[in-house]
Amino acid sequence: MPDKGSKSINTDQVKALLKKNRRSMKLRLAACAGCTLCAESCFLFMKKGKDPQYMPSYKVLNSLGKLYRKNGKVSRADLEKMRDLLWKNCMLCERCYCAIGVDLPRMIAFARRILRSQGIDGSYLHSLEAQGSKGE
Amino acid sequence: MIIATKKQLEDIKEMIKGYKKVLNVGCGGCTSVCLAGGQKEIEDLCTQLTICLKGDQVVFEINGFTVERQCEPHFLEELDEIVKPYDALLSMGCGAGVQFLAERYPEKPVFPALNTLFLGVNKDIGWYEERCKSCGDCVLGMTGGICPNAMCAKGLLNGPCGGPQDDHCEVDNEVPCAWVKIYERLKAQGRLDNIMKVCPAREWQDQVQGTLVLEAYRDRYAKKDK
Amino acid sequence: MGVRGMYELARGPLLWLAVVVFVAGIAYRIAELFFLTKKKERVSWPKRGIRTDSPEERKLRPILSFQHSLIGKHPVMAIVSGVFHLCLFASPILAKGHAFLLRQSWGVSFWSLPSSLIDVLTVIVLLGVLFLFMRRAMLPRVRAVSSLNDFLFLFIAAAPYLTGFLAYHQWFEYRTVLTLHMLAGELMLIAIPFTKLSHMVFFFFVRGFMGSEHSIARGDRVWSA
Amino acid sequence: MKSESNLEKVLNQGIFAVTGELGPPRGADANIVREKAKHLKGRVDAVNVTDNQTAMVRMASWAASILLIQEGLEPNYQMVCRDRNRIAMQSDILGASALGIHTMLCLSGDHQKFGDHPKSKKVYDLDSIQLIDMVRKMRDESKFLSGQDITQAPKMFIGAAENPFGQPYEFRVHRLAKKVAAGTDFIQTQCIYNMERFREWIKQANDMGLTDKVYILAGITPMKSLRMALYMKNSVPGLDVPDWVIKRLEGVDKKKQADEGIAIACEQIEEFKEMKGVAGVHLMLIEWEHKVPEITERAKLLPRPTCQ
Repeated sequence: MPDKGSKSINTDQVKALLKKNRRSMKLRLAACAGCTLCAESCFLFMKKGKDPQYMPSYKVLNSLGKLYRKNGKVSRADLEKMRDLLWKNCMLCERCYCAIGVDLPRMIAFARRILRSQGIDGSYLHSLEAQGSKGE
Repeated sequence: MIIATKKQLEDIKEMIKGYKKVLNVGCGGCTSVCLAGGQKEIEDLCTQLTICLKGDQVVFEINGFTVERQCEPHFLEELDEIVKPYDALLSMGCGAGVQFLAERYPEKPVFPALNTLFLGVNKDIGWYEERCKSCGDCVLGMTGGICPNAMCAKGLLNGPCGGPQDDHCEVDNEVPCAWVKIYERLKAQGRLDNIMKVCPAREWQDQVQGTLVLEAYRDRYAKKDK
Repeated sequence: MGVRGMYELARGPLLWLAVVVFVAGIAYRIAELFFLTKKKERVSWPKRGIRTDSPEERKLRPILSFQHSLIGKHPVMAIVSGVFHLCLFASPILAKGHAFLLRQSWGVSFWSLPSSLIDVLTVIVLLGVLFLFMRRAMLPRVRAVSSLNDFLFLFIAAAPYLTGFLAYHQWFEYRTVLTLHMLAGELMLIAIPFTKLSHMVFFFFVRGFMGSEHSIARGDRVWSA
Repeated sequence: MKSESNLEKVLNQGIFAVTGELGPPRGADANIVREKAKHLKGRVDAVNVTDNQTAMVRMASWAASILLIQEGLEPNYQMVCRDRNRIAMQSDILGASALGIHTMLCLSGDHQKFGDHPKSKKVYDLDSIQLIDMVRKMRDESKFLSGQDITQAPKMFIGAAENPFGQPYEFRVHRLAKKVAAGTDFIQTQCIYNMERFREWIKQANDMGLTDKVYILAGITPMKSLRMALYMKNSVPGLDVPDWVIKRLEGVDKKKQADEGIAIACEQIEEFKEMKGVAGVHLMLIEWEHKVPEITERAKLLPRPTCQ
């Protein structure tokens, strides 16, 4: 069970999860040519002034990509940065287009799963809404 | 997820005929996921309508804008400024989204571009199936996780009618009989007792508009009334 | 070891190594993709639910398909990228020099294009690389997802073409340039299966075999992991 | 006695009962009902009056039932769950009882998709078992489904249908048990052709003690022709027509097929008369009512008793 209160990251647990889908995820990460053609398929990218932080590939490379690059050795601060990318910047509507065929939503969903294992999830968005923030 | 599908283009044209400037509002929620009302479909419909309605003599402008979800007020706030110059709105959200838009902009005619079909699952890409009637009184625990209300053509609660043919529904031989499935699943789980007793008439919960205020929030809204 | 020694090495064992690694690497990637995916269970489509478009909608379909396509969405990028990738494949395969070497070594004859045409293709590749480089360096959104590696791979992709161009025009010392050309080509062959350049395999496999909203072909496979 | 039903009296006296069936017309002509009734009069103990069968609009079954009463027949008023919610059902039951209808049959009903208004809104507020339960409650407890009191309870002899050939087979007898538990007094079965399967089902019902609590009338529909047999075999949901029936009809001249169909039916009736757990037969001769005299005669079901 994820322990929400604890500050430390269970690296072994993260590593074990990363290992689970290592081959297919790394293959996808490797295939990404960084062409950014996926950007326009994300409606959030389009309505947030084409901010690169909303690009599907950006979200994936800086969450799941980073987790693999660092082989799970990440700090809570790292994960919290990813949290914004994975929950605030993505509705997981699964409509992103990749010219090469990388299925980005699956990768985002997998990254979310890893974060959840460390007690980090999208529930913070509700408190943002309750405070009157528009999630900007 | 709510499953919807686009109305026939002719019907949409008929609805918005005569309006010069139309805003086509997409939804990033369910209708995006079921490939009916996301950004891509918004673009498609704008293109189709522009080709069909715009003529040499006819002024017609349509623009698209996709919000996160049409069923939440704070996602619609963004539209308040945007909608101002438009004569009419077209919504590619589900029925709830259309109504919430119309409620927020009562002076603007709002038209549905989709038909909302059901609460269902994504069987495969582009293939959806109904699973839930949102009856408000779930019996899935008794029926082995198969809804007799949604999956049985007659919504029977006490076992199959006389008609299953080769384990399929008498109404449509492509549809498996819900009660045959319920029986088989409960049998496999050793829980057939569930359906051996007479299930009494249901107290339907869906005759009036559904409203839900959570216990924890009750005081909040009670105060507002005073 | 002098230039001559390097040349012999590049011409002989290294070429073999590169070709073997390339072929084996590609085969490995394809095998891996088959391993990581599985054939979808065949299910008959339920007739009852099919939504049919009206004739008018059907008539407009080509326009929408165009709009959805890369060329409709990003015309410049699509054309540049398309032409670039085409030349990238065509020029080495159809170069006269390569055909000559092939015949000399293995006695296999292969089609080739006039050298002057190959020269043009090579220039297009180099211009394409330049375009991609500028894009990566200048556009904020591309920079946002670029690392040093991305520039390095651009260089790896450009090197064989640049050296080939120099060799063909016999600028600089021919044998040195030719040796560099062969080494660069070998490096690229080795790099393709194991780096970002593996998108070559991925693209064809996934857009062709995998079922998704964006599949080009029917797509009757799904990821199993 | 639970009701003033003639059928109940016949069954209570242990007489092998015979019921017939009559489909109301697709029009307001009472004479059609009266004409059909003539064939049935004196030959059956009660006549099922179908309720918009196959979801085709027809004269209301209670109205046709009243016409039968006027003709001196006992109607078995059918009610389906497809078209009415519990309010309409209860009010119809009160009305039927007030007009002298004493026997009713509770059914789910054919889906509206089969009928002439396939896109009408379906009701199915209750299912057939819940309907049985409701009628029993109205009769025995003098209460509406809501629990409120009825000033005068409708005294109905409650019937239900069961299909021994429906799937899943093993559940069928349990579904019968549910209907018995809900309060049904008699059961009319789906048309029987597969005798083997029926024997098995009735044995299960006997073993479970159900036949002590409920009268079972075996459903009979003689084949008019080979074509009808093939249609019933291939196209009618929930029917089980074994090959021997087809073979026997194939074996005779086309003109003799109807005769052969009736012969088969008579053989079946002979067996049912001896079969433990079977209290009578239900003859379903839709649009073939004029053959009732012949069949009842040939099957030695006449004369019918007059019970007081």
